Amino acid sequence: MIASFDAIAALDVIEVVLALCLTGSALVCLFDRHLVRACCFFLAFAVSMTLAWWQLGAPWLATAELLLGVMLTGPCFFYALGHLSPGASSPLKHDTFNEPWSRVAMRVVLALAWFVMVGAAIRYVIADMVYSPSEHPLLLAGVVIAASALGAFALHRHLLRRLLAFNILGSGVFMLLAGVAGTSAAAQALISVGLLVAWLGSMLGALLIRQLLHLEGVEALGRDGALKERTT
Amino acid sequence: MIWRFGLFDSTFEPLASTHWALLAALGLPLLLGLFAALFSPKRALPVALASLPVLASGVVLLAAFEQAGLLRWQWEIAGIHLSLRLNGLSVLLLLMTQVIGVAAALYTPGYLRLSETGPLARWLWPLMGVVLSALSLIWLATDLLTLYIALELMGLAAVGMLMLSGKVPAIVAGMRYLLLALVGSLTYLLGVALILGHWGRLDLQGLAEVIEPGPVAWFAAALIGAGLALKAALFPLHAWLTPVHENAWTPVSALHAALVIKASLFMLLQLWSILLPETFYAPRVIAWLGMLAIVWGGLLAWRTDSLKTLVASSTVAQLGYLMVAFPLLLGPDIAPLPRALAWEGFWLQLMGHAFAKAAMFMAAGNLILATGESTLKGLAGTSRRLPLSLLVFGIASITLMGLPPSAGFTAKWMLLQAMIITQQWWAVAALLTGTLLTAAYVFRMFRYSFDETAPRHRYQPLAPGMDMIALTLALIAFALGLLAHYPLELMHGGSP
Amino acid sequence: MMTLLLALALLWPLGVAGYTLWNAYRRPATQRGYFSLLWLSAVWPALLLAYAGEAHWTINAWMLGGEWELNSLSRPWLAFTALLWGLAAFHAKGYFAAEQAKAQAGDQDAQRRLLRLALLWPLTLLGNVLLIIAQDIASFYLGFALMTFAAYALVVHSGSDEARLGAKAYLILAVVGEGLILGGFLWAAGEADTLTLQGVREGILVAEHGSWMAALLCLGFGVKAGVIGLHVWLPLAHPVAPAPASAVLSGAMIKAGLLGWISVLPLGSEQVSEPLAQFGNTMLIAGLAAAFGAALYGVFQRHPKAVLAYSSISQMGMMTALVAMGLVAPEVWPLLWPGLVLFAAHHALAKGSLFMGTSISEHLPRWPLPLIWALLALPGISLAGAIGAGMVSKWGVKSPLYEMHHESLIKLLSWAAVGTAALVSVALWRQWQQRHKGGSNPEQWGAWLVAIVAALLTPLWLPLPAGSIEMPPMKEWLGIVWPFPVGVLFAAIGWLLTRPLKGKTLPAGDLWWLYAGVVSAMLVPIQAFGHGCGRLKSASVVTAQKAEETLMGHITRLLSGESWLRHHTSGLMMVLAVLLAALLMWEGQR
Amino acid sequence: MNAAWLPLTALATSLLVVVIIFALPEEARRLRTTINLVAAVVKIILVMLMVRRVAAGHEDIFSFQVIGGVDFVLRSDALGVMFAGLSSLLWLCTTVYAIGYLEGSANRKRFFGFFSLCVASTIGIALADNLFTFLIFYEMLTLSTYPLVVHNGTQKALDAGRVYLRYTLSAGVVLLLGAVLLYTLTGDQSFSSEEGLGDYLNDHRGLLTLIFALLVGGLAVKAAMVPLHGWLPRAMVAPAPVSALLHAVAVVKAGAFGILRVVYDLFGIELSVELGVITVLAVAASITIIYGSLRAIAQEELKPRLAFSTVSQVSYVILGIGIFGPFGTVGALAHLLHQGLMKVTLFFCAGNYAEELGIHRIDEMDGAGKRMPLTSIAFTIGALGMIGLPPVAGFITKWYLGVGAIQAGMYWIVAVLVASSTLNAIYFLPIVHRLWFRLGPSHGKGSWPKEQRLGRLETHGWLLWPMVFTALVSLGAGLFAGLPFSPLDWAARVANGEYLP
Repeated sequence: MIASFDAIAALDVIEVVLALCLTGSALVCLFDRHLVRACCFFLAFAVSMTLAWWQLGAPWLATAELLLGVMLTGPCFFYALGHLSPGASSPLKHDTFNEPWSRVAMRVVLALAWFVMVGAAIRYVIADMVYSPSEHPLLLAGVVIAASALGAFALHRHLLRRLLAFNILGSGVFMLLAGVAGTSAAAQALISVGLLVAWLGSMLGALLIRQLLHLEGVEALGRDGALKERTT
Repeated sequence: MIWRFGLFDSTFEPLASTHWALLAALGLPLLLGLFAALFSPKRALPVALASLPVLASGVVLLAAFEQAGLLRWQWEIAGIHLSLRLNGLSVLLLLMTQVIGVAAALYTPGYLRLSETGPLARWLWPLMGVVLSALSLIWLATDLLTLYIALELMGLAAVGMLMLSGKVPAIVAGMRYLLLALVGSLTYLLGVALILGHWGRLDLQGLAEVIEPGPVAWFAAALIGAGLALKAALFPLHAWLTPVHENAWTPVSALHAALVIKASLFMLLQLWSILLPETFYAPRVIAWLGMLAIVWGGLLAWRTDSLKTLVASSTVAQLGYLMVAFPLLLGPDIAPLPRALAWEGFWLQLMGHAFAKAAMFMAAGNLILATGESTLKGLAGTSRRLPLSLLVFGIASITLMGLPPSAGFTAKWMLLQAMIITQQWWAVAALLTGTLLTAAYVFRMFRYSFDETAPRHRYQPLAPGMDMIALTLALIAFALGLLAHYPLELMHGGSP
Repeated sequence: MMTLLLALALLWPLGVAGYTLWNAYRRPATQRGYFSLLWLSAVWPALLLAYAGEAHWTINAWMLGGEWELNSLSRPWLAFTALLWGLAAFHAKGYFAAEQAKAQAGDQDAQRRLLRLALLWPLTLLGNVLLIIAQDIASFYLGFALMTFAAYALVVHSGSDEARLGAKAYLILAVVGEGLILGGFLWAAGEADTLTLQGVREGILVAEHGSWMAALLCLGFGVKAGVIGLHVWLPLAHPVAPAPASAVLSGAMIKAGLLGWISVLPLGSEQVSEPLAQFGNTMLIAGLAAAFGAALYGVFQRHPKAVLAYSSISQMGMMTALVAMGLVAPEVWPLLWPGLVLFAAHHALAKGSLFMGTSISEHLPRWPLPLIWALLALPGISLAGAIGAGMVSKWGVKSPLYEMHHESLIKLLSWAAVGTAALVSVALWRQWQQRHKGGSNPEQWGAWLVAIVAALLTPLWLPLPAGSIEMPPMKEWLGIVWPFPVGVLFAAIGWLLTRPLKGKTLPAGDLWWLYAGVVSAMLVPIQAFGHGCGRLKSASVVTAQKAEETLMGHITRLLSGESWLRHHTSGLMMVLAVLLAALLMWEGQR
Repeated sequence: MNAAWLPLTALATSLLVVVIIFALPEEARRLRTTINLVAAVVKIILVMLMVRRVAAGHEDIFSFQVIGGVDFVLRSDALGVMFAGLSSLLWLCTTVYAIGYLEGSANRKRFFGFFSLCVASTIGIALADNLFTFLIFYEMLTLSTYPLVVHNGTQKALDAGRVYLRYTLSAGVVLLLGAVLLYTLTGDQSFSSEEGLGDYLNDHRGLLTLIFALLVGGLAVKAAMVPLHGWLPRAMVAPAPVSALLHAVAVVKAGAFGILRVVYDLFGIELSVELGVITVLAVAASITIIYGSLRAIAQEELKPRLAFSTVSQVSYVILGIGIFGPFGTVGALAHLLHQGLMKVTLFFCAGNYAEELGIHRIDEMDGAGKRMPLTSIAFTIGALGMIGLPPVAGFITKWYLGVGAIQAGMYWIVAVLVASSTLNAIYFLPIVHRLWFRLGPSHGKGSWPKEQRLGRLETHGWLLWPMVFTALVSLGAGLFAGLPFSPLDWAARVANGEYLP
């Protein structure tokens, strides 16, 4: 381990870049109101994840991410947007739901708290992280992604964006898992299951979004956040 | 506390027949579900025939446990340890799952035929199979990975089932449930990640030995707790539950309310008893939330106008009873007697509620199906025309109210006794208030049904047996009250 | 044999009542006779029983344990009671002949009234008989209550407004009386742990609050016996009741109260305590007050039956005083009681015949009027003690009092007899004023005549212990007879003095009107209070409903929080996780 | 020799009937009637068997374990058999009556089903040997009476049902709390255990008092003690057989019986005296007696007046408990039976008037004695009994209560008794007067509110004979109180068991 210090240093750069890529694409994906762009950034995020898995020495996970994340989950979103099925009416473009600022502020606070909590937890698991936080850029990125994704999930009303946020959150959690537990067989198994579930969930979600659009129109997608709910 | 969950070494190896029974219990529901998707059954008889081996497997496992005590299975596949155990509790829960599952399956053909459910109906069978298999797995699994897999399987399948009715409100509610369930399990996974990172293992028995109180355990417990609380619809994270049930098909609601949310609660208790054996405040937080849940759920059910919302909201309140018992199960310095009482009361309440709630959903579904109205006002005069459905509803609600001689009563008795011994007067008050609130909403419903003055329109006749299935479940819940000794004895059995 | 007779005596009236009922349902109204021979025979077995000798029965299965006895006291009592009932029944047959004819002609009202009377008459009689032979509290109370409540029909018979008022007064006081008796019995029997009258007597004697128990019981029985203050029903009920009913009411049933006193008071016992003797004095004074007060008030009555009722009160007052002597001077009692019984028996029949006489004067038979009035006057003269049995009975109570030197009481009693004489003469005078032609039936006057004879000859047939009664010696005659002429004189003087009043009289029932006024005045605030309570209740109901509505509103508003919870579920999940973590850390770090 | 099957069969008879009735179709009128009657007769035979065995000194026990430390126990002891006898006898009468009463009306299956369940619950209450078992049947009774109260399905009936449940379920909760507190303190405490709770007196005086208050408070609601009586007059909207059963046997008596059990068998009378709760009970009962009578006077309708009379009369039982000494106990126990007989008669009569003539208000009863003589005679007997006049059974209990009170030195109770008798007379005698002495429609004055000719006699035979029977029995119970196996005799037997070791 000590012998390959250089390699680590070199890797570090790559990891940092990757971490930045991941964080950046995740944040754009989470907070861009332009839905198509957000989905594109999700693809970018998924690709970065694949690279990150590769970088962490988990080729199996990289494959899974490529297959499930990039090739299967990504298209789900485009399907939901109405870009894949030719007959689909009025593809979604923008998230038009506006949140009151109090809600935003609350979610920011929550996300920060969550960030602190997850960070603290990670710090206790990996005791040396206190001394060299920068040595684990991916882990840090994971914490940031997880916290901001959960915040975004709680914030958004648009179902598609929540779906996106969930996926990003999932990836963040997988990243943290890999970060704290390494790439042991158990961790890999957990992550693979998680990826599979994420894909299934996204697919189901995309189907439902399409169905909702078909039945009720765009407004139905934000109903969850509206304070007045139509009683059925 | 750990031994109560059967996390210790077994004395005997399982026999070959037990292996087969295990396989059948875990796999058959899934297989049969797929099979039924191909040849969707129109009558209850084939379903009954098909479910016989499932029930038989449960009985064989029960017999095996009675003979040999705790049984364990362990496999290692590609470096991953998977382990199962069969103790009294899991046998009981397994049997409960099978009985309720079979009842729901038997109920389904009639329901589908009468309610003209459309092409999606075919999907119900496999999803049901998945849910039942996953549930069985959850009761048996003793490593976090298996639990996670089963949890996710169950969650996704449950979401799918709930949305099959295809109506807009169902989809909106289902979508919310889907997202929340997924996020909940991710939170759970994050907790698991901390555990795996710190102790490097996932099997519960091993973890129970190595885990000691510390920040990691606490953070993991908090994350797991929050995630599973969301999935188990514990107050205040319950709000997704009512709309989901309101719009789902009856057998699906029955399965979901009776079993699915219980699985998350089961896991929560199991994992917390490993992670937080000596914590004082966290169980109390849950208990306080439970008190609120009792009141809140009761009020919701009391003021609602829709029958299914009533039934669903009552689930929230009933979960409150279970939550209130947390400080008696977890925490330092609990004398053995109240702990044993609370433990038994907890599971009896859980089982009683599962049976009763399934029966209640079916009865409510029958009433709605027959009257064609889903509001309480629409029930006017049903006491004359649909006495049996109403009777089932009544018997089930006796369990929910905790009136004797139902399981709910016996469970409440034990919980009260434990609470009084440990001097938790607030919990006592909450439990008693819960009884009154439950009575309030149940009899509000009966008040409408006994109204003879309202004009009455035509009733749709029900398929044969639909009421009888519900009645059977309700009677099981009822009988568990007086015959509680045997199942509770079973839970004692196999202690080291 | 005796037992058979007893059973017959008790069951026969019951059977008669049953037969009457059966008859009423079986026979058409036009042929229905209410006063058949069977009906007349209701009391005959009881009369036979009285002469059959002494006997004692114990019946464990009966209520709280039956103790029945025919002894030296109850035999004569039963004899005169049964005789009077029998005669009154005959009289009734004649008295109601016209009404029965109306009933047979199809008057439904008359049918109803006659049926009621014919049905309840034997029951009243049964109660009276039972209470005489009963020696245990339960039977006695049963007999008393049965007689009291069944007699309501006798009083209310005519159904007129006055009858209803009289019946109302009767019933109200009867209920009050029953309550007092029950209280007294419970108290006394509870202290002494007994079920028999004998036990009660002994209990009262030794109990700490014996005098209070005695007071309760005396007041309770006093309602029947017309003790002053509780007598008000008598002058209201008697004038309106049919003559035979008045006869038994005043002759037999009023004596039940007296018998009650004799049964429960420890009369003649040597160890009478100081308070009990004190109570005896009070009773003595009350008795004398009744004797004089009733006479004074009674002479101003218009209605002959009201006058007779006051006469009864007056007579009962005398008997009260005599009973009280049993407490005040116990040593006199063994000698006194046969005289008292004779006095009661004679009064019963005399008063009975007087009351029957009122019906004769209203339906005068075609006899010479002087004869009739002479006959009418005979029992009255006897009652005043001037002739016949009256004289004997007066001597019967006088001589023991002489022997024990209670001259003052004798004097007072003599003056009371003056009152009696005055009352009787006023009654006769009023009868003369209100006489009517219209023949009487043979049963009517036959029974009346027999009653007069029986009254005059009471000592001859009354089965008293041998030798307990003797004729007054000749030298005492004057002392016994003088009140009668004096009384007649007084009456005449009184009449002369009150002539300027032009027939204005005092209302019958004296104190009743005072009571009624007081009670209705008391009811006003009670009613106001009741109304107030009602208003308070409705106000609180309204308030409660309003509060409930407000509460429901609050709850509904609160429950809209559910959708807030729904929209913030994920946020709440985050909060919960952070909270749990913070809590666990905090606890762990402490 | 323990005949465990006996109490179990007695209970199962009615439960089985419930199941069968619910399984039968609504139209199977004849079969249902037959089953009902056969079961009622069988039950009486079984109870008579129990009476014989208890008289011979056997107490049959049936038990099994429910959970650790809590057993389900049925035991036929003298007190329980007494109550069981009452309820089985009156079940037969009320069933016969109900068959006639509900002739041709709807929902008869439901009615008879819950009716039988109600009676099964009373039998269970009677035979329960510990608080847990008692509680089971007590709550079962609450639930099974609700459908009977709201049977008519009118707005008024439904409201009454709601009020009924509010009271009884809240009481059930209080009772449950008391029971659990007791169990945590003492464990499973059989009603038949000799030692009572005396051992706990020194250390847990306050707690014992609290438990007593909770238990009795919970039971007092069903026993309709002021101020917890509000449900009873409102529950009068139920059909007459229900009122008869509710008021005479099932509900109010269950409450009173429960208090009997708590005081005599659970705490033991000595302990209760020691705790000083007895006097409180007597005072509360006295207040109830007077208040109920006063309210009864103010009622203008027949059934509410009877209901308030019940409020007043049932508290005689409690009063008897409150009097320490064998006489008070005998009075309480005997009144449990006597009041049942008399009140059931009165309600039968009220039902007959309502059915045959449409009479609900008291001022409509003028002259009804001519039109319905047997009913009116029965009513008169019942009313006189309520007043406490001999020879009706009411006198016997009043006597024992009064004597008991004197012997216990509670003189004021006699005043209460006398006042109550007078008040009873004030509200019953006018009715009797109206029946017999007023002119009414049967004398050609006005007309009955809603006259029906239900039968060849004055009304339907099914309605008539049970009433005549209960009237005769309540008369006989007073007249021949000294006979062996009469209510009084049996009550004395129970009281002997209580006071003599």
